[in-house]
Amino acid sequence: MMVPPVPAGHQIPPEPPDVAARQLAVAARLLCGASTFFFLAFLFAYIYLRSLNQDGMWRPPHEHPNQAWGAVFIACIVLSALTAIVSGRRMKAKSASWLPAVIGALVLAIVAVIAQCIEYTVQNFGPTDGAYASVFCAWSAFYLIAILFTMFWFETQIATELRARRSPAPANEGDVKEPDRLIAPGLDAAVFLWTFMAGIGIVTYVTLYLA
Amino acid sequence: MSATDAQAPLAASAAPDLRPVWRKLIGFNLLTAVILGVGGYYLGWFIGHQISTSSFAYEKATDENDVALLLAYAFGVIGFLVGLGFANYPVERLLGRPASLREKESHGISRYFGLCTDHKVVGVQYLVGIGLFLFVGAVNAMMIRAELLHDTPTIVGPNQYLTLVGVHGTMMMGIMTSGVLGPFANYFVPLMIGARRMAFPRIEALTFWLLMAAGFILASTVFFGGFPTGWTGYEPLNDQAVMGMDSYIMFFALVGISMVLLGLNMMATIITLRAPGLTWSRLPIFVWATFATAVLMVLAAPMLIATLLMSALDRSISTSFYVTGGGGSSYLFQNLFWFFGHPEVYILALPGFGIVLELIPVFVRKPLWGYRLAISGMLGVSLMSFFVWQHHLIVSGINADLRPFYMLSTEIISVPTGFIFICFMGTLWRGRMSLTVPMWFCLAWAFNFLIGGTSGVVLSDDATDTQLHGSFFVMAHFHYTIVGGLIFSFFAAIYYWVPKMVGLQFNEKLAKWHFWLMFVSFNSTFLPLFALGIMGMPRRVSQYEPHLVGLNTWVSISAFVLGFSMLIFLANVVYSMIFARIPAEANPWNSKSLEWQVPTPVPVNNFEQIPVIDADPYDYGTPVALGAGAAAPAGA
Amino acid sequence: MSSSQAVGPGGLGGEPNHLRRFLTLWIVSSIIALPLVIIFIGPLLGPASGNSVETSGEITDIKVLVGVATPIILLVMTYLLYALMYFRQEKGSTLEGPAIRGNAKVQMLWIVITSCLVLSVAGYGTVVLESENGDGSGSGPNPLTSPSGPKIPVQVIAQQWLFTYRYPTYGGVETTSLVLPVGKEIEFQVTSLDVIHSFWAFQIGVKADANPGIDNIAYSKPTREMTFEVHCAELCGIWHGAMHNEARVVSDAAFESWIAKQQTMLAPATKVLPTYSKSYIPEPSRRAE
Amino acid sequence: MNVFAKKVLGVAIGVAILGTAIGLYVSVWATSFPATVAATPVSAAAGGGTSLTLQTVGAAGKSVSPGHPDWVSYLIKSNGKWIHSTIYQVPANSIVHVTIYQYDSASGLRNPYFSQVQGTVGDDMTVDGKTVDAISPEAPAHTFAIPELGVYVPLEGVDEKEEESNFCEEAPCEPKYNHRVVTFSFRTGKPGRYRWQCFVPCGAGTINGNGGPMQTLGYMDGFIDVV
Repeated sequence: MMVPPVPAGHQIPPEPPDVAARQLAVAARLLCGASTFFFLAFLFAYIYLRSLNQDGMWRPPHEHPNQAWGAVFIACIVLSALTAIVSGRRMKAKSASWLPAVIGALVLAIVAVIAQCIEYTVQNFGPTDGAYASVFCAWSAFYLIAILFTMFWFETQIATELRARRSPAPANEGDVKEPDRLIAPGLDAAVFLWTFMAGIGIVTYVTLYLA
Repeated sequence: MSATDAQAPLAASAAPDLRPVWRKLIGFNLLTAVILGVGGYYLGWFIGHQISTSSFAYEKATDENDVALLLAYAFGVIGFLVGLGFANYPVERLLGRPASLREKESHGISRYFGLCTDHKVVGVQYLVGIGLFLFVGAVNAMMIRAELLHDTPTIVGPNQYLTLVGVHGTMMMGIMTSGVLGPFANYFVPLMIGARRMAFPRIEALTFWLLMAAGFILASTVFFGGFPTGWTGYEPLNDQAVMGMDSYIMFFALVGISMVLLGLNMMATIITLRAPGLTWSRLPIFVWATFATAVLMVLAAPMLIATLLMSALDRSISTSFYVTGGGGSSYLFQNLFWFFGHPEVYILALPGFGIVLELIPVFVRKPLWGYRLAISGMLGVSLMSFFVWQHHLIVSGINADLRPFYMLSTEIISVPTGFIFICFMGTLWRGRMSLTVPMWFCLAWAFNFLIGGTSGVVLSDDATDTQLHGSFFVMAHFHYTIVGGLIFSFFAAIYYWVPKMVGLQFNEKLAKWHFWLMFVSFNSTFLPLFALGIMGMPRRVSQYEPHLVGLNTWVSISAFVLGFSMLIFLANVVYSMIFARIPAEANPWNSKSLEWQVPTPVPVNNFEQIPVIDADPYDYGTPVALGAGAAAPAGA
Repeated sequence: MSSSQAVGPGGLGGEPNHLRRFLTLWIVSSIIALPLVIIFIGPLLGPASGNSVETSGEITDIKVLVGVATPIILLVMTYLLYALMYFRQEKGSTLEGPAIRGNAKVQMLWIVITSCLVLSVAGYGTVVLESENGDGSGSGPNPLTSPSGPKIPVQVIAQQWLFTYRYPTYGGVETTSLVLPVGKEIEFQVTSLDVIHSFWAFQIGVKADANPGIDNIAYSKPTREMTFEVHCAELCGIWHGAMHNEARVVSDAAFESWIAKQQTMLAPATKVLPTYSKSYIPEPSRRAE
Repeated sequence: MNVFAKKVLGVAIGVAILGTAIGLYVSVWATSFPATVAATPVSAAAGGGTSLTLQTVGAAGKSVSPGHPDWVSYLIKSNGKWIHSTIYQVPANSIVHVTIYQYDSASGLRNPYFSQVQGTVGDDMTVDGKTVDAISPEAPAHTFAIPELGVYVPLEGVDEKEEESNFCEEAPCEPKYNHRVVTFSFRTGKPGRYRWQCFVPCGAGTINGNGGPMQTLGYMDGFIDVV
């Protein structure tokens, strides 16, 4: 049996409406898996080098990260994740108030990044001062990059909404028309990813600052 | 990430481009990409020098500026991707433009040289690109064997020899991770599951161009003194090495990113885009193999990226993850690397299983024997492969008490692998085997992988491995599994599927010559290596005991014949695809799998209507064809 | 398309009983091949088994494994041959095969047999490994088991690109050539001054990685006098291939006189050596100034 | 020009490009060694055999090694001029007299074992005329070692305090600079290619001082070709 070719200009029947949403959901979950294993490498390095403490070079006694800025960092992360979840709920409830919530989440996350960067400048050690210093700087730095990536996803949702409110999207063929249909899947997936990343953030904080 | 309602026709409706040539060259295309890539490279180089000359004292003494080179590579890759137009969509989304699946698609040949979101174009791009880098790897192998004709460094210098070994190993291990998923899964998985596209077409294109950038970065290592560590990049030697080492790190990191994205895209596609009626229990076995591989890619590759980033930091800004004097540990690298490294070898092996089991039912005119067993075998392998990594460290002195556990898990992983064999044999049972070229390659796969697998069981036993670890025996073992397992099935796939991809037939006589020459010379190359290992020849040496010269000479000559057989294949490609150009039928093998039911060349949108699947693709022995049920409007 | 004969249940339709024929073929070939392999291939699998207790263990082990592997390899090989001979499409015809989708009994049998095989092999390997005290492999700073009785410690110091050997019980003298007394239990303490190396004394069945700052212990008991080459088995830089030296196993008397000679000859060097310890991290331990 | 000719031309060009690429790769990069320098014969009156005259410098300099001006290096004197090579050819079963002008400052040994002279004729050497059989493990700037021939000779570094005053910054160094002269002889055995190397961690800026010049032919590693 042959599947006949598509005649030029033939109107292709639409995909099932939920496909895109499910793809984003799957992608978000797979990204969680990948980032888990990425940071697992640093967690392993931390635990292994700490247990080994090669000729006492694991962590010279004077090395302490700045607890105050660390607290700011993790607080912003957790708050941001919570507001993100709220925004996701609002979106599901078709309430327009999801937008301020997600903007709040974005701002809080950026503040967290800034706080950590300030912490780098005030901490009393640099990346070359032994194993702990190396793990601390590398792990937290890559975590900041992960935050920025996730925030990019949030930003696209916000920007799309704002633009859609200013002027309805030009109806190109193949574009998504209604803003909520356009945003909901993306926001849902982004919220899931960010909640998970915040979880990793808590592990990061506990390991690097408290343990 | 992109979301859409409708499937706009990609290239089909685009009118032929009538602009003058110079005008076509302006815009986001390969030329711009190369220019921006080179520009980015020198920008990074400049910035690196500004930073490091002030901060890092040691770089004056070594004349080796790792910071600059790493930045140069990073900026170069970014410039390259921007030039290809990968930045446009993210920026548009950043500005709130609506999501869309469509990229500016051009007509004809030019779309093969740029960012194209048609999974069939990407498949062909992958096939050519990977072929190119396989060729580079093979040339290195030839030079290695040429040097090993002598028992002292004679033809190539000791550093160059190590670099040859490293580039060969790294190129093969890195590029071939996508060797099957790149060309064949990208092209045929959507066709097999009755989809019109991959889940994330831009990411699909991105994986390919990342891989290309990576390949050229690795090749560029020769300009920076090469690297001495082989494909494993063990610390602290890694940290000692000259700038060429950064090429290795950058290459493998980029390949890692490409792997994660490729696997993510594959899984998302297989999970969300299956045609109505195509239940998990009707999925073609090749799709299952792709899925199992994708799982490994998404979970294992991030570990590699992190590991190499730590290496890069050690080398550039003097952190001490792996430097003993600074509180680091060389064991750490071995653990992290092999936690990726062992799944990696199954990333290479699993697609081979899938291809072979997918092909033989067609050629024996029988259903796949033990479909569920085969699936559990593949998933079993990919799960188990996370629990065996320390068998690479058995004489390293770490966790000696855990060795029995890793011995056990390593032995056990051969059970799910055995499933594949029983399915292979069961499918042949009382079949009607027609010995086409792809079928010959499948049979050769069984022969080779059997030897590779059993030698693996021998290696997994620690008492034996005490002698064989790090010897030529190990090398023979993994060449039997990877060349004999992956490359042979890769060629089976080429002879089986390429007629569908390009719509042209291969010359059968040349193909048969290629097969027999390759099969014989492959075995006469690698069987003696088992003996060499048992006689005590360590890996990666260009200087060995004189009494081994004879056997090495034999191996080298066979290796050259093996290389010649590859030239026959290239000749076949040139002859069939450029000169003869005999059109291939839509379904030359009379297969019942869905990808063969669409016309050749495959229409841009694959299916006019998404077919409704009412059987698995293996009901041979009965005249019922797949998808014969009335095609329902998609989405119903 | 398909013929009634082809799709019929197994063994019918005038086809011979493939199963019986194939099994006989396999069993007969295994019975012939197995002893040949053990007798002729077996001895070639590694160094002469009389060299040391460890090599003997390894040789028996690898013989057992090859013995187990032979029938399995033959099973698939003979099957492939058989299939090539009898399960063929006649020229020009396009017959369909029988639509057999699997056989629960066969699958279960295969799973059970392979599982039992690998489990027993793993069990056997574990027994060999632990009963032979690691069987010559590097077993870390404090091995699970160690041979009873007196041991002669020999510290193997790997550096780029040379092994030096230190005899702590003989005034900590360090030499570039490895000489061992025959019939004595040797405790190799393998460590490295820079990158990872691997101490491979092939003929006496010892391999142990040399890691910076780590003491990696391997035991061996040479059982006959001989001369052999020691190699580095872990890629360690430009002279990895050249990193090998001669080693000798000699009689007790010869060993004692040799070591005495070394002590006098190398007195100046021994005088300035660091005091013997499990591992050394000499300067520069990180980047050289 | 018909289609077939075009195809042939295209293929030919492709093959040509690939061929040249591989050719350059093999000839320019892979098979490049430093020049092999034969030892100078010594008259029977002066003891017979052959002689090698080497110098070790703290920085090879732009003129000698443009790629790595700051790397330490060996140089060899061949009919009057200094050559940047470490592949030396000596006759088999003969005696080789080595004279090394050592211009570099001390780094000290990682393994003090190599502070004793071994494998030379009389198991000793002369430093600035004095005969010694061992030096302090902190003293060496480099060693000249041929492990396969059992030859290990530590080369004492120049004094730090004199260093400021008149230290040879760039090869080739003239005797007017502060240096030490080390002489010794060793016997060659059967023909073959034997590697020689330095055991002092003189690869400044690299881990354990064993990178860079310590792992590059032409600087601190080489071959003794016994023919």
